[in-house]
Amino acid sequence: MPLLYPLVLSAALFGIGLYGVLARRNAVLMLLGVELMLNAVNLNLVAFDAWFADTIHTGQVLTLFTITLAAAEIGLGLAIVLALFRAVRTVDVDEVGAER
Amino acid sequence: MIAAALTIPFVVGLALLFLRTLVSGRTAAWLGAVAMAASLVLFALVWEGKDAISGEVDVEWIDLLGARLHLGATAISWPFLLMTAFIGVLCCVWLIADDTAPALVGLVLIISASSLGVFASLDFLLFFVFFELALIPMWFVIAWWGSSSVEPSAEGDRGGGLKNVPGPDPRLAARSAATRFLLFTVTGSALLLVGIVLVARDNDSLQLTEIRGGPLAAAVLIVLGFAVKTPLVPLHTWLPDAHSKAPTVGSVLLAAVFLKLGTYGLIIASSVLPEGFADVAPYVAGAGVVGIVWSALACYAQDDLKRLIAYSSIGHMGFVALAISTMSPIGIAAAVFGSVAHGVITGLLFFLSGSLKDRFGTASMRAIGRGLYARTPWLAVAFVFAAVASLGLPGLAGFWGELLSLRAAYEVGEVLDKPFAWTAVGFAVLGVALTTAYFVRAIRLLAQGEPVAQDADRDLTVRETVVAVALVASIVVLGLAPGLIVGLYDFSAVTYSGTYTPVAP
Amino acid sequence: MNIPVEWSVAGPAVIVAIGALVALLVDAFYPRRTWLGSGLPSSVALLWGGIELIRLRDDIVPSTFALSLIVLAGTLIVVVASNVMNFENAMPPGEYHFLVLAAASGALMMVAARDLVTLIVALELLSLPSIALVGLRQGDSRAIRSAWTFFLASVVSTAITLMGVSLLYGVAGTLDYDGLAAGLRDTEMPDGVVAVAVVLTIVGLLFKLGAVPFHVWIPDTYLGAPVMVAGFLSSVSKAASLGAVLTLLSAALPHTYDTWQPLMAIIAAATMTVGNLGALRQTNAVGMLAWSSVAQAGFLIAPAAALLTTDGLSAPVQYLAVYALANLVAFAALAVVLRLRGSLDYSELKGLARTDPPTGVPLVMAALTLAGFPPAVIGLVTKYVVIRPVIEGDHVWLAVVMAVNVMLGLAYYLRFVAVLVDRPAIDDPYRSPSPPVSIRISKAAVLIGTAGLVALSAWPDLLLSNLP
Amino acid sequence: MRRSWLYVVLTAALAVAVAVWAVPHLDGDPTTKVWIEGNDLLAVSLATHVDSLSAQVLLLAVGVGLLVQIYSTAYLGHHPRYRSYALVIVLFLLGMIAVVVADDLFVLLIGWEVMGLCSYLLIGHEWQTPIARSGAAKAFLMTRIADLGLLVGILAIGQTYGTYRISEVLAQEPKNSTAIGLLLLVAVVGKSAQFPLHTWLPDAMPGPTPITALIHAATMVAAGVYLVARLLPILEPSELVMTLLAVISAITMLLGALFALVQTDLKRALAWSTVSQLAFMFAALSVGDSDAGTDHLLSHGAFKALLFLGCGCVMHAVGSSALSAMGGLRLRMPVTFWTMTIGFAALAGVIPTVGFFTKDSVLHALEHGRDEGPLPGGIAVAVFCVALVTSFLTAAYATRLWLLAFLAPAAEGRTEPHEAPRAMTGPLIVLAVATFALSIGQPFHLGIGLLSTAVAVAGIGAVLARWRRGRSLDLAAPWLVAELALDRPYSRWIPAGLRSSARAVVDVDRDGIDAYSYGSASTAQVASRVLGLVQSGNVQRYATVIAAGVIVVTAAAVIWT
Repeated sequence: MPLLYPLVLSAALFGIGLYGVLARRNAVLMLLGVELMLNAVNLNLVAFDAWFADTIHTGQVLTLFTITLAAAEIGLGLAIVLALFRAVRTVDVDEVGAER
Repeated sequence: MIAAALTIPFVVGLALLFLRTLVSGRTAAWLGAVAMAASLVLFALVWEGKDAISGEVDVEWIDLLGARLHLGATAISWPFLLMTAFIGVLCCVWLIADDTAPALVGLVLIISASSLGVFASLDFLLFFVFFELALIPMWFVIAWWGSSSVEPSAEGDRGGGLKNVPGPDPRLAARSAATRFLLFTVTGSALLLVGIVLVARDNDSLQLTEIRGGPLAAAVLIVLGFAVKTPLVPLHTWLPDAHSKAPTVGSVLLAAVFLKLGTYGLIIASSVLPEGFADVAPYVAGAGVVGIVWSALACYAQDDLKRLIAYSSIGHMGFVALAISTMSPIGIAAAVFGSVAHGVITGLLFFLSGSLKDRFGTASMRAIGRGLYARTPWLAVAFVFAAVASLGLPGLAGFWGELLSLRAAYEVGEVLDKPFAWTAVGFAVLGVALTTAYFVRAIRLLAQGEPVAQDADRDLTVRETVVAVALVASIVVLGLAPGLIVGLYDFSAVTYSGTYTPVAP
Repeated sequence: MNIPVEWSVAGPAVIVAIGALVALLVDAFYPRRTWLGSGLPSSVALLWGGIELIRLRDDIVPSTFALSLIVLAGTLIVVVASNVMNFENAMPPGEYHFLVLAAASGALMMVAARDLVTLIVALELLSLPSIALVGLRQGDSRAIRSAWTFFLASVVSTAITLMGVSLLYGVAGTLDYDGLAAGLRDTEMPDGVVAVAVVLTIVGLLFKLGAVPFHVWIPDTYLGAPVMVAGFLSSVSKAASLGAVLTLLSAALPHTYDTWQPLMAIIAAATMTVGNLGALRQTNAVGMLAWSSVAQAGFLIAPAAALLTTDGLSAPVQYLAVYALANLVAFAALAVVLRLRGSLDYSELKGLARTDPPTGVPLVMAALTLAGFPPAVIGLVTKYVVIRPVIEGDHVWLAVVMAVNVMLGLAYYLRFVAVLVDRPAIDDPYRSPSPPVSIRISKAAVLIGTAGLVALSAWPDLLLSNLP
Repeated sequence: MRRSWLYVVLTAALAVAVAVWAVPHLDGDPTTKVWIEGNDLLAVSLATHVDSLSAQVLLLAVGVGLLVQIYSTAYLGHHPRYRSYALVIVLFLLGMIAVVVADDLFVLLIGWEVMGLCSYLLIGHEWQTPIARSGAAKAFLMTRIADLGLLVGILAIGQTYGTYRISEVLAQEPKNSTAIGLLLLVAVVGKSAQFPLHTWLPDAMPGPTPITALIHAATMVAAGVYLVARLLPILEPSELVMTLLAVISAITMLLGALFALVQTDLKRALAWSTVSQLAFMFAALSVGDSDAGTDHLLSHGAFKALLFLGCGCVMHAVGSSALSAMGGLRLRMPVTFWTMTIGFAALAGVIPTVGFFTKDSVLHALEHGRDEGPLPGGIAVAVFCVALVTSFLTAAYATRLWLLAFLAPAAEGRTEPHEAPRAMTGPLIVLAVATFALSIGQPFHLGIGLLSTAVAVAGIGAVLARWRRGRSLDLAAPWLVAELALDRPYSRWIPAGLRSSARAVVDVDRDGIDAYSYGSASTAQVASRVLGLVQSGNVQRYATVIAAGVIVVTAAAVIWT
């Protein structure tokens, strides 16, 4: 399989994720967008790892780390969203604007 | 000795700032005067002759950058040092009054001491540190003790008169003037810092005694930095505001000492960066000469006496800039003499206008009214004397600076080309004529005329008299014996060109 | 395949991490709800980490050593000064100290990282606790919102960085710095791809540093966060990311110098300008410091223009040391003021240097240091220090931009100073007859920091010849 | 002893000292002495040069100065500001002495400008009155502009000859005469009130009359003549300079005489007469005869001081200097009458007063100027003719003034005047004696003498004839009375131009030059506000900024690599 396919897919995923973060109003859906972006990275890493036939599998190692990090990030994110919901009773980010 | 001369006013100044609640203003001013006098005496005693670096102190400071605590008085800086200390003493004497804030005395001491530090530094970074050190105290002096008088119309003779128009809060006006002053000079000095770094890179040294040459960019930046301070047109717009809003001692220090930091810096720049400076010298000369005429015209339209004197300073500094830009020995002598003379003369003018402002609450010539000859004779006479000295009457201090400066430009060295230099001389001469015109106008408006007595008419008080007499005496002495300063520079007879290295022994 | 690892050099980070756990446990089993319970073990851990670090001095790259020292010292100040914060209500001290120390160990790892995987992990170890710290104050909707801002901006940046890292991996086939340097030198990939990879990778670090245009989160976050957390973010976190970015650029990406050098120069110029402009209109001390920290970041990355000389690496570190100290002094003093007065608006700070010299005067000194203005000579000297490599790299234009920014900066620092030393509007009504011990301790920390600044101003060599 | 005598004693001491110094040099060799050697760089040494010319001028200056000081004790002794007045006179004398004896050009310049300052202060002695204020200001400004010519001229001399010492300059071959000459011309034209800078002198008349006698007749205004006479050797080679000098002097002498003829104010008429007479001296110098010029300087100094002091006595008596207030004073003020008659005779050039002889010398020099000397022949002839016409006019106005002041019917409704006190009449007598005494040893040229006597007699006769027929002596020539509006540029145009350009400068300074600082300040404020707008608190906007930033930065990086 040419390297190009996974790369294009990854780029598309990354773009969709970014769009999700930027355009969605629902905080939970924004977190989903972040998740998509991180997975695009994972896809990239694995694809390159396979392409290089890297003996110490740096790409895969980092993928593992990234998955963990993503979990941690999402955990923290959900916690914040929860607290936010408690504080302002909405997850619509347009209404969450920080007091200025 | 030179370290002590610097430290004494610093320490006393800091002490006064922190112990301001414990001493009365009068005591503080006495203390300050004594400290400055001690400094003056020490600086006078430190002199070892014009070929040596007097009282040199050279201690390691910042190894990494090659910066050293390197102090000493040279033939160039010594007159500046004495003048600064002298003005410092007089400022303190001036403040010997009941309503003086001790903190103001402290700030005056710190400002004077940092200026002394600038002149005494032989390390470029140390020079810069002192250069900056004086700024914030000066900001406070202007912003806190400054005031904006009732200004019928600062510009021109049109109507207005004495109407007490409700204007912006005086303290705000003083403060914005102070901030303008600070931001202008800091912009300049930040550029200067970049220039210093450039020079230090090329010479691998920060010692003024070792630096020889540097890139054109460095010269441009350094000259720009000093030009703001000097100030050269068109970088001068901070000056009238700052000088006119500042309290009396603030105006005096600004005019007599601060502007000299600029001219001294230009002299230094011309000597350590000869090639680069030669390239920008025509611009310096041009700006100086334009400034002479420009400021003279501006003076002609002023009603506020302090503003007038402030503008006149720009003109005088124009002469100094013209002299420096010739890069000839005569030019250097002219610059030093012109700076010192301007220090004492404009100091006197500002002290006297301060007296007037103290009495009448304003420096507006219309509001003060005519006929001071009759109302406050000695004050008026002193003012006329100062004005006459300032317009460059031969036999008084102001003359020799201008004369030597014109001579330096006329005698054309290798730096300025002939048509340019002679055009500059022409403009400068026109400026002298205009200077006469506006001072004559000021004398007519203030000293002469049918006197209309006001309640506030009081002649000079004791402290004012002491200050005025001291300055008048120095103006006469410098006027009659210009050799006192010019004698420090003995170059072969009438030299028309040649570079000059002021700091090398 | 055997990768040699000298585990002992990780000592300080490990000690700090253990300290974090101990702090959490102490608080869990001995819930005094005060600072002492967990603050003390935290301080001990940081000190011990510092001792360990100094012991290892010869084994560590000088710049890493300096940055680690800054991180440890900065965190220690944060921990000590934090005791004025109101732990009784809503701020669980155990979690607080745990998170601070965790972030600190992340920072320590970050400056030491020589591998992008390590760097990413360290970055997250620094980021996630920081985000939690910002939102830690329970029931404070503003803090939560700040945390949300910080979080989202942070994860987006991290994702972008990871994308860059993955591309770098694709270009070079490895992620350790030496390998990357070699791989990038020999790569046959088109320059454009390499450029994209390099730029994306740097983004995450610049984000933490607060460089333009990745600075947008800073003002809101700092204003919403507890004061000392903002102090932590502006000093320790910045130190870590600066160290990381400089190491990354010089060790891993030297052969793409042409790509990132102009980028860094332009970003530096934009950062200092935008930061200073943003600060001009602030009337809140934290808001001002937030924007000023953006501007300072510009000064920090400006020497990257000449990074490939040793000077280029040491100059920002020296600048950083002074900046971090001054900033922490300022934040610590502000924390005290906030505790006493409840607000950090300029109107509230008026005359502070007269009514309460132990907090007001340090604030003045810190502001002048940040402005780079005598009497805070050290600030001026470090400005000189960062301009020097820029000049050495022949970027006179950047130096001029820096000069103009010195002026811009002075405009608002001076305003702040003027507020502090102004005549107080009314007699100080806040002075309590005997301040609680916690305030005394914080004030002591502030004064020690100020003494450091004064000492450095008198003798800058103390810093300059002892940091690499 | 009244305190005012203190200043007389001071002046007398000065006069005696100067006399002791100067008298031996009257016929002696020129002596140059360096008192203080100058610094190399400054090149100003305190050096003096005394020859017979300078000795004579010195004696004239201190003599008239002493007489004026004595005169002033009575004239102004009770004035509240007598002290400053008397001291300024002493300062003035010092300045004049410096000019006369200086060998160093800078010392000369110092004296030169000190005189200008003293003139300013003394004209403005009655500073309450607007007329004195403006007269003083005008005098100071116009002479100072001229002084700048001298300043640059001195620089030019130094540049050309490599020295600022007059004796050393004169010892060299003349060089660069035209440039130096033109600059010095500016100086002397201003100081000696020659066309076109002549209008300040009549306007200086609000000054106290003794001052007019001293400064604006005998000494300061004559310093220009003295300077040209001293430096004549280096100016002479330039035909342009000498021609210009001749033309200026011709115009000035004619204008001065014409204006003097129509004045209704005695003092102002005398002032115009001074202008005219100074031009006479310059005319002599322009043909290269410095002796004739300086002789006339001395004689004019004596008789014009006499006339002004006499005028002061009259003013003292009638309280005004307007001719209409006078008349019929012959019997009331005999001493003044007779001494002033002698003065007028000298002015008109009646033998045997000194005025006759020195004017004779000038005319003689001019006549010879056609054949020899630096001037082109035609110009010399023209100047000679103008000088004859001026002699005629001079005799006419002298006679007119004499008649109107003393012999005309007394003005109506005035209190009876009385003779001035002795302190005032004494100096008049001394000067009257001098007017005759100075004649001794003057050269005499028969042909010219006859011609000039004829011209003078014609002038006197014309006026007398008119007087006898009872016709008014006021000429109906409004354009002459208005002095040809030559003052308008100085009194209206230049001040107006200065005011409006000053206003323009202030406006430009505030709104133009300062725009950059205000502009950048407000730009910064606006930028700051814009940045604030971005900080809306909306997280997605932040994320968008970051994403956009990444894209821009990446694109930029891709483009330039």
